[in-house]
Amino acid sequence: MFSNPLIYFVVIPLLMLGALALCANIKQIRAVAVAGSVALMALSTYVLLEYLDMRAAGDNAPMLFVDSWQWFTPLNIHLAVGVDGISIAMLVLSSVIIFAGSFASWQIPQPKAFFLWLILLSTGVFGFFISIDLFTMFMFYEVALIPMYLLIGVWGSGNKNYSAMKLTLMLMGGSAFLMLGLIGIYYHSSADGHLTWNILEIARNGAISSGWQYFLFPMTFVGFGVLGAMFPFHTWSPDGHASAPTAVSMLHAGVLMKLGGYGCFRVAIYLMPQAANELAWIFLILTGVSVVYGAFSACVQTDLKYINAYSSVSHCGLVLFAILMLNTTAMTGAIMQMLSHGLMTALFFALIGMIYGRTHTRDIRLMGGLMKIMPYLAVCYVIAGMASLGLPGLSGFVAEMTIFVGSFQNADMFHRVFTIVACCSIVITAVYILRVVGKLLFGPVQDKHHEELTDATWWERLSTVTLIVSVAAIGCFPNFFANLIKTTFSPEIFTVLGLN
Amino acid sequence: MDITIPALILCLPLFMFLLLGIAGCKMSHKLAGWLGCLGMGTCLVLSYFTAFTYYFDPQFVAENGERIQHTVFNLTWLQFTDNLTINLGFLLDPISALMLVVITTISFMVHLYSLGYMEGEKGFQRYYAFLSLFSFSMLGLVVATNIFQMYIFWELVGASSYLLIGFYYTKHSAVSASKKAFIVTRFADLGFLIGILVLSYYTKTFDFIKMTSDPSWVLASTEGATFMGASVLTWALVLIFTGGMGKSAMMPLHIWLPDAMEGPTPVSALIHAATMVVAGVYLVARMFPVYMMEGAATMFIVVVGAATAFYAAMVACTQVDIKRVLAFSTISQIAFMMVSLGVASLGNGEVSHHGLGYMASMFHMFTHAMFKALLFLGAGALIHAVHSNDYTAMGGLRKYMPITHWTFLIGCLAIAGIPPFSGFFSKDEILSACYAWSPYIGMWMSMVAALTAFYMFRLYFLIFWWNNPDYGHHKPHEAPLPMAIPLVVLAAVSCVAGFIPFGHFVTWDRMPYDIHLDWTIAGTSIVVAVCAIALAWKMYCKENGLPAKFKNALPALWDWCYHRFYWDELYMFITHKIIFNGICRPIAWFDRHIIDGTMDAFATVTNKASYAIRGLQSGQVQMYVWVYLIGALLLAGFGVLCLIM
Amino acid sequence: MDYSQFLAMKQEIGLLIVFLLVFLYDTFMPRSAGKQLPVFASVLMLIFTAACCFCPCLAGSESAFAGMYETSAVIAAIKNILNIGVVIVLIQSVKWANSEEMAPRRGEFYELLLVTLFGMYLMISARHFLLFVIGLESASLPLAAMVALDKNRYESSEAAIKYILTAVFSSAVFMMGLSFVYALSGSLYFQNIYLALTGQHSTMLVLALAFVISGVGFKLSLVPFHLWTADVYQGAPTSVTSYLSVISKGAAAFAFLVILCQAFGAVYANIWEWMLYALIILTITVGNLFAIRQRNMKRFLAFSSVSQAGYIMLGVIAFNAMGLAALMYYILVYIFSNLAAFGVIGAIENATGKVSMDDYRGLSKTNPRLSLCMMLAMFSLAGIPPFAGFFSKFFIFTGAINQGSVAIYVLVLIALINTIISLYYYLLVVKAMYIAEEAPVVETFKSSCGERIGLWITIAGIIGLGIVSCVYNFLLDTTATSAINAYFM
Amino acid sequence: MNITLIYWLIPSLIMFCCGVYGFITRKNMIAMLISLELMLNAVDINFVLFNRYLFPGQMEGMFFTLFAIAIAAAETALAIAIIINIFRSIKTVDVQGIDKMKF
Amino acid sequence: MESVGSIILYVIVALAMVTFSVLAVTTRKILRAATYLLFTLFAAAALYFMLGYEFLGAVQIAVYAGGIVVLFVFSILLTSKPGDNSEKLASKSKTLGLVAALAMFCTAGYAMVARFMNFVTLPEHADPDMNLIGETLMGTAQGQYLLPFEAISVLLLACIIGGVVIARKH
Repeated sequence: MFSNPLIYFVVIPLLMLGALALCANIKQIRAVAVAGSVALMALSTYVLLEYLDMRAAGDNAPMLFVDSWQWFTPLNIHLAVGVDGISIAMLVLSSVIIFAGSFASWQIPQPKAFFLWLILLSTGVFGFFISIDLFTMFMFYEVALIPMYLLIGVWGSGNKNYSAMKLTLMLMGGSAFLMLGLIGIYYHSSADGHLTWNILEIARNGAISSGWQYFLFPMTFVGFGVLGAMFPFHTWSPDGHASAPTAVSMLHAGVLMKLGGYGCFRVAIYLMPQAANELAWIFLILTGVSVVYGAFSACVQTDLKYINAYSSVSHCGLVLFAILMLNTTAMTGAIMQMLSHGLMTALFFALIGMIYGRTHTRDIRLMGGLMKIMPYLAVCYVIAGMASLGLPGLSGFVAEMTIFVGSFQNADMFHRVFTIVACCSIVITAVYILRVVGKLLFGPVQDKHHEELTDATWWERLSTVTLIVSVAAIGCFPNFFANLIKTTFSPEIFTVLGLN
Repeated sequence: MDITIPALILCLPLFMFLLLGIAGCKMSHKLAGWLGCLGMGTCLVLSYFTAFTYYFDPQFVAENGERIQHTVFNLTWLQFTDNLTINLGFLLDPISALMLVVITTISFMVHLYSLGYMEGEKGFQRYYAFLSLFSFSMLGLVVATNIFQMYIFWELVGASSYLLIGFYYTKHSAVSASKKAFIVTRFADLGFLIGILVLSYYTKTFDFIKMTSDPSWVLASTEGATFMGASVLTWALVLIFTGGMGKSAMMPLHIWLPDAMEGPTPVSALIHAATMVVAGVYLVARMFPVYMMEGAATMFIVVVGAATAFYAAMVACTQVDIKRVLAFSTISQIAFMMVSLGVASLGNGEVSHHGLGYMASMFHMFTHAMFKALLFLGAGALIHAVHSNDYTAMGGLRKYMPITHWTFLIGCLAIAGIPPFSGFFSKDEILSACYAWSPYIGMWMSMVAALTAFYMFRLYFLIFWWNNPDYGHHKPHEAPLPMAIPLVVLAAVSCVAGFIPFGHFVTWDRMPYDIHLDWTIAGTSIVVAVCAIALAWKMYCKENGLPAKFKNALPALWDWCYHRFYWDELYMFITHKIIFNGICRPIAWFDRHIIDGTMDAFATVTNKASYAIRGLQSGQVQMYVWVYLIGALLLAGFGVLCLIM
Repeated sequence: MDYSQFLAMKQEIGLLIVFLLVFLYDTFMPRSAGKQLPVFASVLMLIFTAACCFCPCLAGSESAFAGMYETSAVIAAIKNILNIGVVIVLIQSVKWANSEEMAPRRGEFYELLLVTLFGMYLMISARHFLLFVIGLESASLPLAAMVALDKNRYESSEAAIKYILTAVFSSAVFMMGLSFVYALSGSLYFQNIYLALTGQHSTMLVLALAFVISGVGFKLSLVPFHLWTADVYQGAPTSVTSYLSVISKGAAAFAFLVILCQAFGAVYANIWEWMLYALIILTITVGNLFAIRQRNMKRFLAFSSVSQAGYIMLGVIAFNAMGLAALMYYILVYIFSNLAAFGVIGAIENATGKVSMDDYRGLSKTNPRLSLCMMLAMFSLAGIPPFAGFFSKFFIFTGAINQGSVAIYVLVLIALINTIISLYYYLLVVKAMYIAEEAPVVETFKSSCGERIGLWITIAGIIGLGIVSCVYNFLLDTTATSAINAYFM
Repeated sequence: MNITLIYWLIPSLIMFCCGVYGFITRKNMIAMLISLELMLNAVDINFVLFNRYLFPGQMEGMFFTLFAIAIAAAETALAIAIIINIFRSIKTVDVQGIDKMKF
Repeated sequence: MESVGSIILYVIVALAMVTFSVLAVTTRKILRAATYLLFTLFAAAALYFMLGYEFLGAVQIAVYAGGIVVLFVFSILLTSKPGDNSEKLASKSKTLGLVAALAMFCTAGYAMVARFMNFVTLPEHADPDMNLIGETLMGTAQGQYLLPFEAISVLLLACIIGGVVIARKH
């Protein structure tokens, strides 16, 4: 069991939990958090390199590092792990954000409990990404959701009770649909009675009849879509993000929302391609609306976190939108957008947290000219903004372009129109990003008290630099990531779809 | 060609950007400035070397005398599909070589000039970093091997322009101007992007060489696909041109350029006069063989260009801010180039008048870059001296600032089209091309040329002659050396550039071509220009009441021109009233109250229901059994119902 | 007359021996030794449970008294599950039983408890309705006395009177239904009823089923037969409440399944299937709706247990071995989760007398461990992984959907949506303990040894039962080979 | 006229319904218990009737009644004990006063 | 065709059952209610005798009439205060009670009538003798009740313990 490197993605956080429980002071807690997140980062890098090696050596299996251990034997539930390029990309993303998040919460009150929950959350996240068994996947999914309640409730700000409850309940509502969908998939997973939860086997069997696909696809897609902030189930996101503490916002927007998109792809589309093909239009409308709607809503918000949350709605809408385009290019774009959005939103939330920590307000009307006061944070903010509005050389651009080009490969009028609608978001994004940057960072200093504020500390710098470097890395060398992702689109589903 | 030098041309500015951007805050102003200049200077030398090698090395000339398009390198950057790939490459051909020269020259001049102009400014290092970034982006844009690479650098150029316009970030006007510039061009880029998507979907390529070497193939690949009555190719080309309209400030997307003058003046010279704003022209020139195939798109270009040229010229006649006058002049001149490109094609795959318009456009782009940069830098020197942008604060400056005066005059003469200054030659070619295409458009453009001469000399006289206001203690001073040198150099170039046998270097089919001055047209335009200058002299040489009279004679016209035909107000209305208040706010409201309200309503309804049924648990044991019994009976009733069903 | 048949009832006999020992101890030991009775009873019960769990000879499949009594591996398993629950209840109640005012009634508490457990055994094993009724009454009448044990509190008496009145009423209605069943089938043996009812469908049968379901539904507190639950849970001493909420409910649930499939399995389709759909939806929804507004922790858990009963019923409606296994597993997990919650409530009540949710504000600051236990219990009840509740919920849904009809998907969806509501109120407790910023109401205190051991056991169960898969695997293996499968469709 | 089963069943049902009515309406808890006895008695009668009329060859119904009588006795005894218990604490047997716990 | 005597007997017994049940639940005086209950129980016992279940009838009289009613009377005397031995019923609870009773009557009545309307008359069958009853009670075969008999003893024991623990003063 422990010869498989993937299992350590769960083991390390669990060890961290144990170590944290023994910690006595803040120094030890920080040490554990940093050591753990570094270990995770190293592990994900190792897995990435190893994966590339194996692929280069000609291993064409749909997933690598596949392993499966019996768990609930009578139900054929396994602890099954395996990764392809997409999961690895997500693992790397998660480890980077957790690393950055640990530093961003350097001075959090009640650090022990905070980190305990945070690590529990990341256990769920990692477990989700390495699982290829629907049951374990779902289990980790829920493990990742519930700590949010306490993290927001205890360490949050503003209307935190309401937000935490709303977020938890809405996400759990999504997972209610999801659970039904997953169980349904299980019961139709095989034609010959050997029911299985294993994604690969289900995909290989292709036994889910089209009638059931029509039922199960919406269930799973909506289930994951709620976490992916799909319109109209996105409203937990603004409130939730606004109330969450910095690192939680980072992790939630950066990683947790990716669970939604990843799940939509990995479960809904991968297992039920036929329904995906025929029902995609419904969700295309929803996600297409999401993209523009989120962007327009962001234009008039005054709370920094709300702006960012709505921007997330728009960007995550684009992820789902691209997934539904059902071709390799668009899906590659979707995954890249997940990476990109994860990193830059994390960056945004980190910065907002740092700014909020100094000014104690997030209302852009009450701030201004921060560039002069805290140039480092302001510059980072501009960079994040530029990434968000799709400046080439940063991650947003490559992801969006891949999506648009991919989406445009669908030749009918419906897809075209929605692609163009989605394209329009790049303008609206520019509007709200520049609006914030203009009001917040530029112009004269609004509040005289702000003039004494200090610029970033070293841990804040480390946190942001990590993220900026990652954003730039994707933006500058996109083909590496694109290939990593693209090689993993198993041809199986596309043959069913009759697509390239 | 060895890839080292072209690669260096791109990498050096990028490196300088990163160096100055990251480590700049630790450097002194001087070090940063000189580092920037050094980097750009090296780049300049390398570019000159590359351009000269390209133009004069026989290896770049094919046997039939055609200059070949040489791809120095072409690295895969991002692969979309099997066919569609973004490459980052270096395409060397006549126009890119030309642009290498133009960009590095102007950029170096501006680097140098800024040493003086920006001295002591806060954020000096940042300024140089941005300049480097801009240079990098612009160079990347012109050497793009494929349309997506162009789009990438197109965006980068836009971003660096944004950063530079907003350099004085504590000034509200600068911030909003930068925002406006970015958003307007972003909007145009949306068109560009969609155009790229459409075109690439049908042609299955982004590559310029592939598209332009055999444009009939492009036509064939889009055969039959139409949308709303127009062919897909038309749509694609018009949309791509929209991108060009945005960057090149064609009407109605021109509104950002005058505002962009909020940036430091050298920046205006570099970006908003010489290089970035001609990106649109460059784009059309790059795609020229494809545009040639599509009459409707060409027509569109000509109409937009002609309208813009006239409009901008009219507005330029009334502006007070000297940089705005120059900005409108820029718009007008770029429109000249656009028109020229448009008239170079007959729209059916044939060129008009041997493709003279193409050559003329490129020629004008070159000369205009030089003299317009000169004018802007001159204006910068003036502003530096009097600390104001308005000509009302100036007058009689020829005595105080002789170098500026003379160089500015040369610039004015060049733009007005007076021989032997460079503008004369290029503008004359454009007019020839126009007349060859259609006499009407020729006359129209001649009229704009006259207006050009008029407003430039109006400006000239108002600054350097007119009255002699009291400058108080701070007498205007001549520009310092770092500022003076670029002025002189550019003035010199403006004087001689017209004699370059341009047709030998840049033509639409890359075949050498001899320029013949059409003296009927040239003569006419000289006469017209001189008349316009004379009129300007009469009105503005000495302080008098004539301008006021004119203004009072045609108040409506003057108002409309002065207010730039109320385009800004119209945009303000659309963006604020319609988009912001009419779309964004309702959507945000809808989200909070309807969507979120629905979600909250689930909770409220649940709570209400919980409250409503609490009577069931009345605490009365008799009620309990009552409910029990009735429940059991209802259950039985339900069972019977199911049984019957 | 073969009296050796009594030997088939090994567990019942064992339990009676325990009862007898306790009874004798209580009656004949000197008063001063009374203090040791709780420990004595707990240890005795523990030994008995361990013997049952680990002695394979007890798990044989036997039928005695001409099919009136039946035992099998599955039945032994469910009895063991109940035993485990009882052991935990006993351990947790040591402090309460040793309190001053309980001194005169200490022995009776244990005797009554054991008798009710015996009644539950009979309910589970009975394959004849007369025996079942006797079991049912043994399991409910002495409980009324237990509810009334706390004589210092008026609520205790009120709860008892409400309980006994509704219980008797319910048993009257239940027996009315039985008389109909008798009229229709001519026998009270399950197997005869099964045979006689095959193919029957009349109004009388439906009515009979409705009455029978209401009678057992009363014990299970299915809506609308649940109204006594909240008042009784609130009024009864906490130890009794916890016993009532898990053991009594678990036994009733299993017995319900047995009745429905072994006696009425022939009329599953079209008749009680749909009645149960309606009941489940009502139970889950109404239970949840009431639970939202409760401030008294015991009352809150009462409604939570109502809705949990609805989930348990999903295992019945599944009508297959998987459902049965899931039901047993659910009961087991529910026992641990709920007892953890009641353990905390009991500890706090014993120490401070406070039972309101408002008193739990800021508990995490003064009693972090208790809060943690409570939180884990809440999470487990709400079905949050990696705690056992998640697994039990997942498996019960999986088992239900195994039934395969479209209606079951709809039912499960409704149940799932209801889990959101339930999550809401479980989180309210967490919120009170961890998030509320008011000053803590409950002072820091040290809970007693018994309470702590009980909590340790339950927490270990909450964490371990799910992750350690062998429990569920064992249950599913057992049920899959059980004879009861013959009754499933 | 034959006295068929239904001729007995209806009075027995009326007795049961009277029990229900009494249980729901009477305030005095002992009166409620009396009503309960009526219900139980009706059930007993039913069993006996069914046994005698429908299945005369066996005695299951009769024996059920026999045990039911015992159970009824036990129930009543316990219920009365509890009623007396509550009477001691609040000095009334009025059931409508017993609703301290509700909602 | 029944004899006139048995019809008259039926009328008397049935009428007594119905009348006394109604009276038992409607009378205001609680002690009278107990008395009416006693009469009802007697009527039931009469029915048992008529059907030939003499043993059952005897048990009915002994346990119910002799035991339970006496228990009722004692408890009534214990709990009622002089002067308030009559109770008034709220009309609301009357309506509710009526609704429940009528609903029950209609539903169950319909079910029974639908099933037994044209059903058998009393079949001829020998009355069970005491021996048989004894064996049935003590046997373990099909249809014999040793196990319930033992089980109910536990129940009764428990009820005794319960009753004692509740009722006793401390």
